[in-house]
Amino acid sequence: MLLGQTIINGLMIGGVYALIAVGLTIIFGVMKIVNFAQGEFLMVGMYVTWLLYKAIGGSPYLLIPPVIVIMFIFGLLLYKIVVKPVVGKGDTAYILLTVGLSIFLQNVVQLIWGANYFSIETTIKTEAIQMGDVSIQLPRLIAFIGAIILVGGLHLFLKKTDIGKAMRATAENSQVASLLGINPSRSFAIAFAIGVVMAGMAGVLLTPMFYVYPRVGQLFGLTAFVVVVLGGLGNITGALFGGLIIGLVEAFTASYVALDLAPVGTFVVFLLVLLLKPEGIFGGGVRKT
Amino acid sequence: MEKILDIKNLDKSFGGIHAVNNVSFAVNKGEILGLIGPNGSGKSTCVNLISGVYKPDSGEILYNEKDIVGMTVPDRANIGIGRTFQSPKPFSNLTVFESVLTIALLHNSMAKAKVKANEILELTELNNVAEIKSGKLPIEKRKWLDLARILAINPQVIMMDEVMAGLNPSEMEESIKLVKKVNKQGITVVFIEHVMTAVIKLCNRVIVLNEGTVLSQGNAKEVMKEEAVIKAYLGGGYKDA
Amino acid sequence: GSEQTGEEAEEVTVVKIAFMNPLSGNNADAGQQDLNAAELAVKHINESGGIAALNGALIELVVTDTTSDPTQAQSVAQRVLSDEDIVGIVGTGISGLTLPILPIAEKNEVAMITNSISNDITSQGYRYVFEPVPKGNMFGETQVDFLKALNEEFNLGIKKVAIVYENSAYGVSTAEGTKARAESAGLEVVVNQSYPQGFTDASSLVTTVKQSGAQAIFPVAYTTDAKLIINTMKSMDYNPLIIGGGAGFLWPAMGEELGDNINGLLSVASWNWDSKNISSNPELAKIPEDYEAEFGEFMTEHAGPTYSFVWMFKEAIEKTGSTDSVVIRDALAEMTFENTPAALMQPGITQFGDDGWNVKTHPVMIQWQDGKPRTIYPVSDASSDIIVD
Amino acid sequence: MLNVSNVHAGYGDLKVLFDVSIDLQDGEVVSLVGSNGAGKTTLLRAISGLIPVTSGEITWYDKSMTKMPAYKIPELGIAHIPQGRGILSTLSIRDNLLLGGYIKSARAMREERMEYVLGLFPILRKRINLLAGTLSGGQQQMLAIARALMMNPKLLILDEPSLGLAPIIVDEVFNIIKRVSKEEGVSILLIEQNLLQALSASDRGYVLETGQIVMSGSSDELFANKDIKKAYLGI
Amino acid sequence: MTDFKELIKKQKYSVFIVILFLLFPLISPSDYITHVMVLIFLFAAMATAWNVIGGYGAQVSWCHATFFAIGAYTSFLLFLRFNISPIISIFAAMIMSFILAMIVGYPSFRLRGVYFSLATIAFAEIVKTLLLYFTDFTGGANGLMLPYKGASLMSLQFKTEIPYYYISFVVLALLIFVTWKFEKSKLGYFLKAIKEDEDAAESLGIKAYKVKLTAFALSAVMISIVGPIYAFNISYIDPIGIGHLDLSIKIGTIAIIGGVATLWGPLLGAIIIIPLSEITNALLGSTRGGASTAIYGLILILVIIFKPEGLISLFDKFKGRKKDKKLKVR
Ligand SMILES: Nc1ncnc2c1ncn2[C@@H]1O[C@H](COP(=O)(O)OP(=O)(O)OP(=O)(O)O)[C@@H](O)[C@H]1O
Ligand SMILES: Nc1ncnc2c1ncn2[C@@H]1O[C@H](COP(=O)(O)OP(=O)(O)OP(=O)(O)O)[C@@H](O)[C@H]1O
Ligand SMILES: [Mg+2]
Ligand SMILES: [Mg+2]
Repeated sequence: MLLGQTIINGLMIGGVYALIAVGLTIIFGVMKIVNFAQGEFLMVGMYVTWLLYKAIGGSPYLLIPPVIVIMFIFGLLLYKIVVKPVVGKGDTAYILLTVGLSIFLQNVVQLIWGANYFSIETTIKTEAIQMGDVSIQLPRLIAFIGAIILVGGLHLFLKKTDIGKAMRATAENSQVASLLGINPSRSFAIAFAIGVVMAGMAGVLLTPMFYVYPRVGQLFGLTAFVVVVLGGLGNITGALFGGLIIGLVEAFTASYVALDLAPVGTFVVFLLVLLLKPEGIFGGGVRKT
Repeated sequence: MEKILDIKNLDKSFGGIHAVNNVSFAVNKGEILGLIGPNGSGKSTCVNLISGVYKPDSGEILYNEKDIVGMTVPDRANIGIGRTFQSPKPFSNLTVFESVLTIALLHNSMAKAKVKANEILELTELNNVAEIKSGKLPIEKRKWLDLARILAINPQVIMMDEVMAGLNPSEMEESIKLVKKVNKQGITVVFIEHVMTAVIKLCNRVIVLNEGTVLSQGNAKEVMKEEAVIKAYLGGGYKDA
Repeated sequence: GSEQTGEEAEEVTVVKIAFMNPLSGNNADAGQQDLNAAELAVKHINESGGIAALNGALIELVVTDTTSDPTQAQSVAQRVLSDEDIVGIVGTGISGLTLPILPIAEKNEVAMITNSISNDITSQGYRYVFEPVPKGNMFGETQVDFLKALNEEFNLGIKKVAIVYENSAYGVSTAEGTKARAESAGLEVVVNQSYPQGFTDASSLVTTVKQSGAQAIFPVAYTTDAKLIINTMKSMDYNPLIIGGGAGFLWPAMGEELGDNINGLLSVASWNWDSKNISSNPELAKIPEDYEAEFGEFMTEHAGPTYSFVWMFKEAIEKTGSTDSVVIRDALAEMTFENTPAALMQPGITQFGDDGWNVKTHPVMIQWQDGKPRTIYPVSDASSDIIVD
Repeated sequence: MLNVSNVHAGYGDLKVLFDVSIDLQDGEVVSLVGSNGAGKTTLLRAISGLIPVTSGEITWYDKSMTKMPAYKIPELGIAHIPQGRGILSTLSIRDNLLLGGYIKSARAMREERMEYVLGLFPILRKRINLLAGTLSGGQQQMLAIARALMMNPKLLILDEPSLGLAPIIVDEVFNIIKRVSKEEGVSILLIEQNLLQALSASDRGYVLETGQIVMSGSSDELFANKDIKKAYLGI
Repeated sequence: MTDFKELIKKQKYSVFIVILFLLFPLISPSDYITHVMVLIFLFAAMATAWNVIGGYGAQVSWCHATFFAIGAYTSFLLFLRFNISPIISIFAAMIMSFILAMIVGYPSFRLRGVYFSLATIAFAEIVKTLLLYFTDFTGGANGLMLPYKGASLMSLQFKTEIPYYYISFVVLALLIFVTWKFEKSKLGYFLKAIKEDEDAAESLGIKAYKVKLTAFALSAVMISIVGPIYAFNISYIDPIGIGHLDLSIKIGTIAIIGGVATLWGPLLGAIIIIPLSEITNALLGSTRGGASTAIYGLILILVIIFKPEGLISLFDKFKGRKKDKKLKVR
């Protein structure tokens, strides 16, 4: 039972990690921004979910469409107002910007709604599917499936659609992209907004599991980085597998080594991957000179 | 004749692409050897293998009779193997002088390195732009700066990857003079180039690569008359070169 | 008013008490509750005529945000205490922030009354700190004693217990007490496990505990972690007796989270709004009522003590008629608070020992009933009976 | 079709172009020669909107395009192959080509165009699903040209297309340039160091020196000019 | 001639400023202000150390708080357990940091750019978790407390902030001096070349790996000196407070805001950031929680939008303008 339950535990939380990492990885992939504010985008997504839930009610999962719209607009606005002026000013500029943004969002939210913990009263949060000895928590299962759908959809979007390809082109060389008739600023804006929307989706799927409060994003920020590197920076499907692997590593460290050391397990695996396969487990290579 | 580099049965594939396929050739001390061949024939890959950027799948690279396959890129540079890149790589925010000085510092004290850097700038005629940021240099000066930096490592051999590309004929003359000047100092040169006029003016001997193998080698003018070389590389336009 | 020396250069019209608690960062939620309570206390005092001994001087609360960063907390303390008029400090509720402030309070000779429960606070030899709340290790003792009482009264036959606690100052000291007491009480501690604060998945933890066959679990957790643990236990269909270790299990948010399901949940508490000393005294019982009316939630274990701290300063000033912080400190050390708003701590009497700790107090056990925590143990403090289903 | 008049441009504080005027008619092949750093690339970048024009006017069929952002210019029918090729090495060769036909006007006939350009460069067909970054320098140049042709442009701007190409390929590239201009009536603006080849492929030429046009005329005229021979052919 | 005069003039300024700094505690209105100055010096010193690898090498490290914490813990533990003076244990701290820097740097410098940054985050988290886990040794989450045992230089404890002021001033001066030396050293030149183009540098014989590792170790050792001073000043340490990513980010932020890869940038950054957080806290801390920190975040964003190259560049402009003016006068 322990083994089975551990695997399930790992996969389920892994799906959650993938959800958060995928937004991070697309923003990095296209804009080369290491986004320290991704956790806060998640937090905003959870507040949006919570506010809508208070206003409308029903099942939180039905709020996905309005949350997508709101988060997309929020992403576009953020891009226009704060990110765009910094584009092309270097890595350190992005670092400061996103760090500043993360501090700002966290505290503005606190200023408005206080440091309180909110939650939504859905019965689903304690429901589970029982398979013999092993139980699967329903919200986590939904988040897991949601992660797979979102990652798959995003992957297809980038690989198959023209906008997706245009975004990848911009990612590599925005000047060249513009010579092909691609508006780089639009690609960036869309990539950024998609990254924010992904965080928003994660927000919907996580709201049944976690309290909504200003620092909730911090719970995931670091793990998301690890997942992204593991999957290969900018690699969408990699983020999914990276998430699952980290989930499993954490669950196994927790069950078989020591619960306290679960983060150590994660980060040790991370360092090992960096050492042995720095382009990420799923990364490919491009010639050097 | 003494061989400075002796390449034996070198092999390198990338995925399904066999970029260098059982290539063997030697570079003699003091010569200017031309390495030519169609695009994608493996010239840059050879340079990368010799300078250590890539590890060969198999084969030997002897430098002064010593196998250097296991050595790192900087170690190879430190024993005298220099190379330029197909597109120049300046230290953009350092001045021309600082760029050369930095490399000279590898082998000299600060005081000596300064003297040496100035000597090299003199030689490469960069002394009038010494205080300009390298990133601000025009293309051909960047190529010269690349060369200047290499001279600071006390090279025995320099592999030049398309240093003439993008130069107009008169600029090319200048560069050819410079390469000759460098060679006169006793430095062996491996010269990769598509501009045949430069190859003919500079090289005593050429090696022609094609699809990762050695197609032909020998005296530059003679090789260029070979049917196979014309067919694979030169095309009709150069029959009369 | 006692010694009115007409020569006093100027009459005191305001008395400044510094409020130091985290209003931003990790611990902002607790800090906000503290602030609500302190402001309410000031309001109550000022509305009822201020400090009589100083001719009705009013209390001014100098509110500061220590943030959740110890460095910042220290420099905030330095800044605030460079104002010579500060007569005392209320705060903080977080040991990690209180500890760096202590030396500053000591240097400036201003007394601090804190509701952090760490054992370290009064063991450093500082003279200017007072800790009216029970100490961390006492919580475990109360929990175990309570379990023993339950076992006897309802014949539960609980032998195997699990202790799980967050790896924080608070969690560690509480769990230490629980473990020691449980072992000496002949219980078998089958799991004694800490977990990283702010974890995202309680599944592994609950799996371990479930496997151990523990019949009762003592979880020490803050809000988010508590939510995870409770929900995960429910969904894994594991329903042992839960005796919470305070904090997250007492948060109003927990009540909202679980809705009706919260009722029946047990926890230890450093203070509760309806302990007998309060509920049996109409004057005092009004305080939690006012608080609830004003802030929309019941008075929490952070808020209650903080409210009384302001009153302790008030009474010390009344007694001495002085605004000298050293004099006030000495008064606090000697006074006994009883039957006043300064004595909200159970069992209704507060008195500091040599180290500054309140020798009279002890934790209580609560049970959530009708969406609020009610005091059920020890019997002398209980205002409600335990409900078993 | 294209008219550049009195243009000044540069990079930040660095002024590169001074009062440059050139024009180009439908179907013409015009080359731009000049020594390194003369500003040829800069002029092309100004036309394509990659750098702002500080003063002067650029028009396309008499409509101003001076202030147009770079990404709108391909819609006009101008394809620019930048110096250094600008292939997208992390995308497959197929995706590079498809993006060549990204603009609205080209999207409908992407499939046909693809067949056409793959016919011109068979090596690309062989590697169509590989990442463009795995191509050698010369192969990348071919990809760049093929990609520009995907746009079905009216004007093709080429910045040193023979750079780093094997002689046989250079011949091929020039043949293709000629073919494209003949078969499709595409106008071509060409920078080339190899004066001989450049002028033999073009109708007219401009000589740019330190940011100014110093000479212009038909290819034959320029070719006959002694100064030019001396400067660019070393004769 | 004019050059010489200008030089003297410049020197005059810096001599004046140094004297001002030395006399400051005497005119300081309160211990609090002095304490803020101490914080400025300490954070400037940390940012200066960070700048060596993060600025000159553009290898952005997010584990500098960890080396700082190593310094703090080493000195604390040696003092609490064995009564060894921090003045001596500072050297132990430096050695510890050096060893750890090697352990982190060894794997992570095989990677370039952002990978290194992320590896440092992982390392920082591991150390933080271990500090929390080995409770018996480190005090775990409870942290370690230093009881005040009377003023003494050997135990770095004083009744007022003034001695700390001078100590931290000296530490800052020392680290700036080391950086200045480093800028002009072979190591400095090599690192700058690597920052510009690592492939080129390697092909010319610069052992990028070794150079980065050395600079990283130097930077780690530099910051570990600050740890003990800070810890003894604040007399309380815990893993979350000083080993957290937030602190590393703050250190990096200070250097970036001031201006990376410049000698004075980190000091300027600290002069701005530290009082800024104090002022926003003082003005807005008493209002509803969050306001002061939100403003602080907002200011970071604004600075980066309007001055991404760091505020030190303001001085460049100032200098430039002065020159221009002179030219016009002539
Ligand atoms: N890192 C790499 N990954 C994949 N393929 C590569 C890589 N490097 C080189 N190749 C392939 O190896 C072959 C040889 O390339 P190389 O760069 O050596 O050619 P070259 O002779 O220098 O050509 P050019 O004259 O065009 O520069 C080419 O087919 C190229 O696509
Ligand atoms: N991105 C840039 N930033 C700053 N200066 C630049 C930039 N690009 C080019 N320059 C400068 O502008 C001037 C003209 O450069 P340009 O590239 O237009 O010359 P060119 O005639 O195309 O030369 P080449 O034959 O070398 O390609 C040169 O002095 C060059 O150093
Ligand atoms: Mg090549
Ligand atoms: Mg050019």
